[in-house]
Amino acid sequence: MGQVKAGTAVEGRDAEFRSYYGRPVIKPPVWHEPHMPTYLYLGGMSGVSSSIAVMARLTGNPRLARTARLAAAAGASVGAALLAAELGRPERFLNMLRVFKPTSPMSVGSWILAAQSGLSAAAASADLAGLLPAAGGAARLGGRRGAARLRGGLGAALLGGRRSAALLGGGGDTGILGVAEDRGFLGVAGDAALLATALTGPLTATYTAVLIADTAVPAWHEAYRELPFLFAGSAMAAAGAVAMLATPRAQAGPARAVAAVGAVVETAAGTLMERRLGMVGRPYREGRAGRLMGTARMLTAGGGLLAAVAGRSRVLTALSGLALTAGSLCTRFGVLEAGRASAADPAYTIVPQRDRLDAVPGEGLQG
Amino acid sequence: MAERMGFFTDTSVCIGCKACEVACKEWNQLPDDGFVFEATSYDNTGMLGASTWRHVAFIEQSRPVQLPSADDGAEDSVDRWLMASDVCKHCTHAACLDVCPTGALFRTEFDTVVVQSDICNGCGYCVPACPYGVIDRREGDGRAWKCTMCYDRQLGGLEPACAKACPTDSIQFGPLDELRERAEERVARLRADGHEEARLYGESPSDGVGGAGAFFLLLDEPEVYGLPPDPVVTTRDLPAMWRWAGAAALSLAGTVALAFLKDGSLRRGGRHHRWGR
Amino acid sequence: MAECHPVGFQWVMEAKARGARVFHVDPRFTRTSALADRYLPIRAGSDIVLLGALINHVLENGLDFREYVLAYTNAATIVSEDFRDTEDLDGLFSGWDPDTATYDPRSWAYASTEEQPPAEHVEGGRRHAEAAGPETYGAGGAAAHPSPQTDPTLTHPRCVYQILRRHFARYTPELVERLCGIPAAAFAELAEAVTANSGRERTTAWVYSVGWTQHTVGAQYIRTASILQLLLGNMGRPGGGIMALRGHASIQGSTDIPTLFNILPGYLAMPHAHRHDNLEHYLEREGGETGFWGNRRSYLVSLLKAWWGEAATEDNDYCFGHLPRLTGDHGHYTTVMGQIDGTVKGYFVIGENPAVGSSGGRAQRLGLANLDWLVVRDLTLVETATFWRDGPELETGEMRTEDIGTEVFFLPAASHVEKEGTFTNTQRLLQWREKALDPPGDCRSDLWFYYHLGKLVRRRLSDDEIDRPPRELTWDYPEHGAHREPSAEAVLREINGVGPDGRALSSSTQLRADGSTTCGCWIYCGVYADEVNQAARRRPRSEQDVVAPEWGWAWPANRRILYNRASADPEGRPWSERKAYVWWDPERGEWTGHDVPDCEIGKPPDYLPPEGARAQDALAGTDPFIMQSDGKGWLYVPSGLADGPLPAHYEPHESPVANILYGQRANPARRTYDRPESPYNRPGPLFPYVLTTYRLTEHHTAGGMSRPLAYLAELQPELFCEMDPRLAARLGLGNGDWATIVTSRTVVEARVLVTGRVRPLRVEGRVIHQIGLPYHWGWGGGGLVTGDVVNDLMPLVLDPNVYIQEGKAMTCDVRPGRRPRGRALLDLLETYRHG
Amino acid sequence: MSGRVRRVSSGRARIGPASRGTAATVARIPHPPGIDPEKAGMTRVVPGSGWLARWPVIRQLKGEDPRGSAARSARTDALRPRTERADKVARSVCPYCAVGCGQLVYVEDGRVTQIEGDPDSPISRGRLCPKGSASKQLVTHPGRQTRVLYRRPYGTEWEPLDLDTAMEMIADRVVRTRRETWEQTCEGRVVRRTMGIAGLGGATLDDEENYLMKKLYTALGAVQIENQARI
Repeated sequence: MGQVKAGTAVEGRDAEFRSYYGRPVIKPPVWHEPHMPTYLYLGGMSGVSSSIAVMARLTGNPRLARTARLAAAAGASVGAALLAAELGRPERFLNMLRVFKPTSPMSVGSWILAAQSGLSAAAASADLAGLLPAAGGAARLGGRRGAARLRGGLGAALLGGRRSAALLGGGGDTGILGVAEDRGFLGVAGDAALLATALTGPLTATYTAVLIADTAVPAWHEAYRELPFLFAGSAMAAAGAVAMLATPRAQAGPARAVAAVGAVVETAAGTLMERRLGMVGRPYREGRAGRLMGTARMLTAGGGLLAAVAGRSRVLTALSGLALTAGSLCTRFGVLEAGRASAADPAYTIVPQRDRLDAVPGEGLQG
Repeated sequence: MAERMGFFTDTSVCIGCKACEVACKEWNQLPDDGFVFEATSYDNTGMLGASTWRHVAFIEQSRPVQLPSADDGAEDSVDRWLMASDVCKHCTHAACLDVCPTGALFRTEFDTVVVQSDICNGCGYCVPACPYGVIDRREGDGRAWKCTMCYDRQLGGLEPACAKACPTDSIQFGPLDELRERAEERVARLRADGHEEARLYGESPSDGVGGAGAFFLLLDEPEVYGLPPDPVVTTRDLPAMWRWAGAAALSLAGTVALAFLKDGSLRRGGRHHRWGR
Repeated sequence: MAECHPVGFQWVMEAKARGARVFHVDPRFTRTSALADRYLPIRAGSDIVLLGALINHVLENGLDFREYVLAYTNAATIVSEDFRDTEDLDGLFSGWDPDTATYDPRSWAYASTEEQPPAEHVEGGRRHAEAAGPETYGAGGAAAHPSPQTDPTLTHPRCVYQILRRHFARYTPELVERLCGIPAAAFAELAEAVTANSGRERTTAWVYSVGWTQHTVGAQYIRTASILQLLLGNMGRPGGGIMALRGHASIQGSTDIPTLFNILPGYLAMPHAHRHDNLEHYLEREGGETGFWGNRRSYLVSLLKAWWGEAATEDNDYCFGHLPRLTGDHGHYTTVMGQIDGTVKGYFVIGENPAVGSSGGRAQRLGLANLDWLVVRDLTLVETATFWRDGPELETGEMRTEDIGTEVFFLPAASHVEKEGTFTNTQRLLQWREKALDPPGDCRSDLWFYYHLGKLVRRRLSDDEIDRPPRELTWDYPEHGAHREPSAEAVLREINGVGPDGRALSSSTQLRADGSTTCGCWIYCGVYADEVNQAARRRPRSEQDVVAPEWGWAWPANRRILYNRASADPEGRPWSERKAYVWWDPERGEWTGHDVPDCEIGKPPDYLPPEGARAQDALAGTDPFIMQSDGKGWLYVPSGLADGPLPAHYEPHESPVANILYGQRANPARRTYDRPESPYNRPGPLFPYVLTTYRLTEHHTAGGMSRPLAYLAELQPELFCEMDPRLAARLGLGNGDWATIVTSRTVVEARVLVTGRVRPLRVEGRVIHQIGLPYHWGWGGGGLVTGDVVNDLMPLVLDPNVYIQEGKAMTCDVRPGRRPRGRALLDLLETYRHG
Repeated sequence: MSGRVRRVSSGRARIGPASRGTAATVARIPHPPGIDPEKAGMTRVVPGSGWLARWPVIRQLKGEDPRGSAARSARTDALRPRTERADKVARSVCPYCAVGCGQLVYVEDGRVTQIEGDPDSPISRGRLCPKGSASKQLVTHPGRQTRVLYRRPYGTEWEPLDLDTAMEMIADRVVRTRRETWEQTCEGRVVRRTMGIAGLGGATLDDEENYLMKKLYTALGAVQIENQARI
């Protein structure tokens, strides 16, 4: 390709624009593959798995609850490990908890993830410990009783809002205290932890959208409305897929529902996002990112449709679960790649900004 | 808090000598950036990065030249060679600082934005957050680096190395308010001299980053110099982002709950799965 | 200036901010052009046309500063009727001898007065031409009658003013357009600005660097500018003058206290075997008796006393006979030929890198390879030290390491912070450097090296007559420190000179011819005045005025502007309040002002020299150019130049165009070497492009002090060739591609930088493409970046006055792609040399 | 708060005390005058300052700004310009071009730690070009040679050589070559010289060095003594 002259007009994506030798204005994200996209996948999967686990626990679906607990714990801890590995100085991982900065989605996310991984690990450990012969009966018993107690809190949670979230915590406490006598401490603590993940889980699954949107990367930042839904949908599809793959079909009904709805949400959010972004959304449609996103779309849609009927056979379950997993992964890789591509091409930075300035004369630069 | 200190880079007197780049590297003991011929005028640095905290851009421009004897090449002839030393903007609303999860990036008493290399864990989040593409993670080192406006020198009452070295005073350092006044006068003077294209970049507190601590006098559109024409701190939209994410999280939680509720399985054991048939 | 002297350029920017207009004339649009008000592209090698046209503009429009011109220049002087101009002889001046290719300058002299024969001291023929070259006169100027015939009306047809008018009459704006490629409108703007900005109230300054000196007419370039500045009254005045921007920290000092073959310290000529038998003979023939050079006996005797101390007596001519004699050109390039021929056996290369930095590098390396021994002292292993193991001739098979018999000593040098001493900057300002720390390892200062080498050599001397000069040499300097470093201050004090009372002298006027004073360099006398190292003065600028006389010490006598007597009118009053600098204070009966007045402080403006007066006494109170024998600024040079009394435009030795002014194409007196090591490009289509070379801000000369530095090397990592888009398109070259540049000397490759900053120029109706190459790269030298040696492309052709090579304008060919390797390179070269 | 941090209002900072005085030992000044470290927010003593108490989240909970003071590390609190630690500051001159810019050379523990412009210089006003700014690297870069090297005739490699030995060997060669190539006369005239020894000097040599060179060469009868000034 010929040299782009500095300062001269270059035929851009949608408009003529000027740039400095075609160099990007912003820096591309430094995050590596597969670490970061895999983490996005795992975090989402973990978060929704927690929700599933909570609901399964509440609704007395221990098999599904166990799968989801384990998936949540595994996703969060492996995800956290991937994040640590992603750091330039992994030995300073703990510095993530040095301050709490509401302005930093990564700071907030770190605290969320710390909570999510700790809680989900506790929930999973307790559950696994319950499998041990001595504790098994008590845990099962406690589980049923505890579930009943939790309903009050859940209702509050469904009302939405921060206040109810706080109530949930309160409800949980009482619930746990309430059952403390008739089951082992481990089980109670595990349930308490699990209950707490009802809060951290959805946050874990969605904060990552803010994480990447809160950058100067045009394809990410401009998509901040849809990305959380895209990620939420993708996370639901992923978690639903894992749950239905690892749970006997009979108990996996809600998981399939979650997966199917997730696929719908993901597809809808993705379509909406690309449409609304216009020129800035091009990276989602072009190049490697475009291929990844297209593949994700197909896999997710297919997997979602299959999820609706997957209860009928092991093969369908497997097909659906794998397709959704792959679809969710592709989405994460695709979004990452689209961000990289939009950062690398100065058109995505300059053209919208220039349009903004030109649209409002007198604003921005004087002169 | 001491007075806010800043840079005013007057590109109309920049001679492109790159003393700022070298003085910065000598003081801050930065590694070299590799030895690559870029064939982009006299710029072999490319852009600001982890090891380049001052970058001099070179832009060769042709305007209609009336040279009757040189008509065989007049249209190609460069008659304007813009040079500009870019640097971290030390934004009032600094995205890098906002998004840094560790507190490695912090705001100093001079109202500058500095990375603490003993704290930074190299998460890299600041890198794509910066709307100017300033900060970057250094390969092999793993941490994020950028201009500190020579914080250590300022603590000793010294001006930053680049400003001190600059032969033509293209880079001026001082209290930001003073610099803004000086810059306004300079622009007025240039315009009076017929340089209508002279403009300030980054000096306005009402811009997308709340005004830069390092601002510029440019002779063309910012993008010509590799600067974003209308940068906005990404965290300006953060509350909205959290709202959308919160909505998504709630929807998610609700959806999951609904998946169980609709399943009619609030009953123990839940045998009938609507989706399960 | 912005490119190579960025910090000095701050003052140009300062002036610009205060309303000065800046014009930049250069073959390329450089960083200086970018900041100038106007940029004038010029074909390399055509500057005399431009400057000559400005002179013509001044003369034809009567824009000269007449009062200044009449009082301070030789405009009114009548020239010998034997003189013939280039206008009369189609590009030659009278006195040309085609057999020896030299001028006999006798006919250039002033018209004789009755009492005195013309040009009494001038010899004729080849010897003179050599002598008129660098090995004589130093900067002392030739003798001329102190009061020649004049015509103050400037109408006499043979007065200098009228000769100038005729000489430059054909240097018109049209010629500028045709030869330089500068449009008439641009020229008109320049001419208007220069003349409008000169006179009583205003001054114009010219600044040049080696873009003017590295030509076969280099000295005449400067002469042309001098004529213009004298006509406009811009010499010796604040904001005026011609500023030589020199490229090395103490290159001025290296000329003042020369390591140059033709001069002794203080621009005293080295004695010449055929001109000087003894001291009397030397003093008689080395210039006039009038003006400050009339004191040269004091200068030389004091120097000889400084060197040979007690051994130098009146009876033995103060050891004048100890000085070796010249017989001709013993300059750098001739020395290289001596190396190739085997006459030069041992070579000291001190902080220099001729294998990369000198023209025609191949000849340099052939010379190095034929030495018995070579001593290289530098900070890094420069290419001159390593040519035997990695030189380009090894790659082409012209040399083999095992066949090279040169014994090489590499001695690491101390850096500028590891020794103390003075640099003399481009403004003649001596600044003392304090030592920060000891040098590491075996690194030593050059002072240490020569001092201890001298001691070791003296220890080996015999009682032979030939060993007398080194044996009797004063060579005792205090030593200090573990390395036994000689005291640089003691050396500086010796340079300054000591009086009969054993105290340091404070002025060169104290020097005596009777052997009672010593002085190692008379122009530096005063640098150690009052036993104080004046060069070490560091009074902050904030505590003194803009002249800053207490920062360092400028020769001579701490004067910051030379010939500043001219800043006042003949009566001693400032030409204007704005431009007041020094002036006569009638009440105090002395000169005063912002600077040290460049005249005798008590000599009133109305002083008229008595008959038969000598030295400064022979100069009138109105004569500002006190080093000239007539005290005048010379618009016309009656003697002292090898290639004519006036500048004339000659094409570079290698040029794609003919000289449309004269039948004589190039400077007839230029120095060429008719040797196989020095081939020249044949005129014609084989070498269609003009090549010029230059420096970049990011590097230093041949790169020895910049290529090994990561912070500089990364800024300009590769050799590149700047060419205009049209030429690039014609050659099928894109930005960043490789191109091969060919002259008959060698072939180099460079990355292509396609840029509109290099413009094709329409010269003589043809489009001439120029290409530019910075010359900082070499194959090694401890460099982090390497590249072909651009200086290898250059021809060995020299200015006849100063023997500086023509490195700024030559012809070349450009081919797309990388250069051939090994034997194939020589084959390609053959096709250009003979094909 | 003005006055605590030195105002640098002209765009050219007044340099600290290190720039004044000769190359003498500079007193180690913990803080420059005008800065009260406590009030300037440079050090923060947190009550009960153990590791935990210094943990920024704890400081944040105590009300410090997590984007400002609470985020500061101990290293940041201790930050000072390294030139303040210099044992010596030499006033020097840039070794590159002939403008003659003033340089201040900071030395600490026998090492050059910084070279920057001397603001007192009426020539350069403290400014330096890229080459001048790279002067420290010129002095300290790893490629600098600090040992004598010797290549014997027809040799293919460098060999180490003792400096004193090298000096003796060079002196031997000077004396021998001078004798072997001595010219008492040339073209019938007395010349008293040797054309067998030549010299070429760079133009970064000190005046004093040039002087000794010219003096010694001339006394030895060597006339082909040249310099970059010719080139």
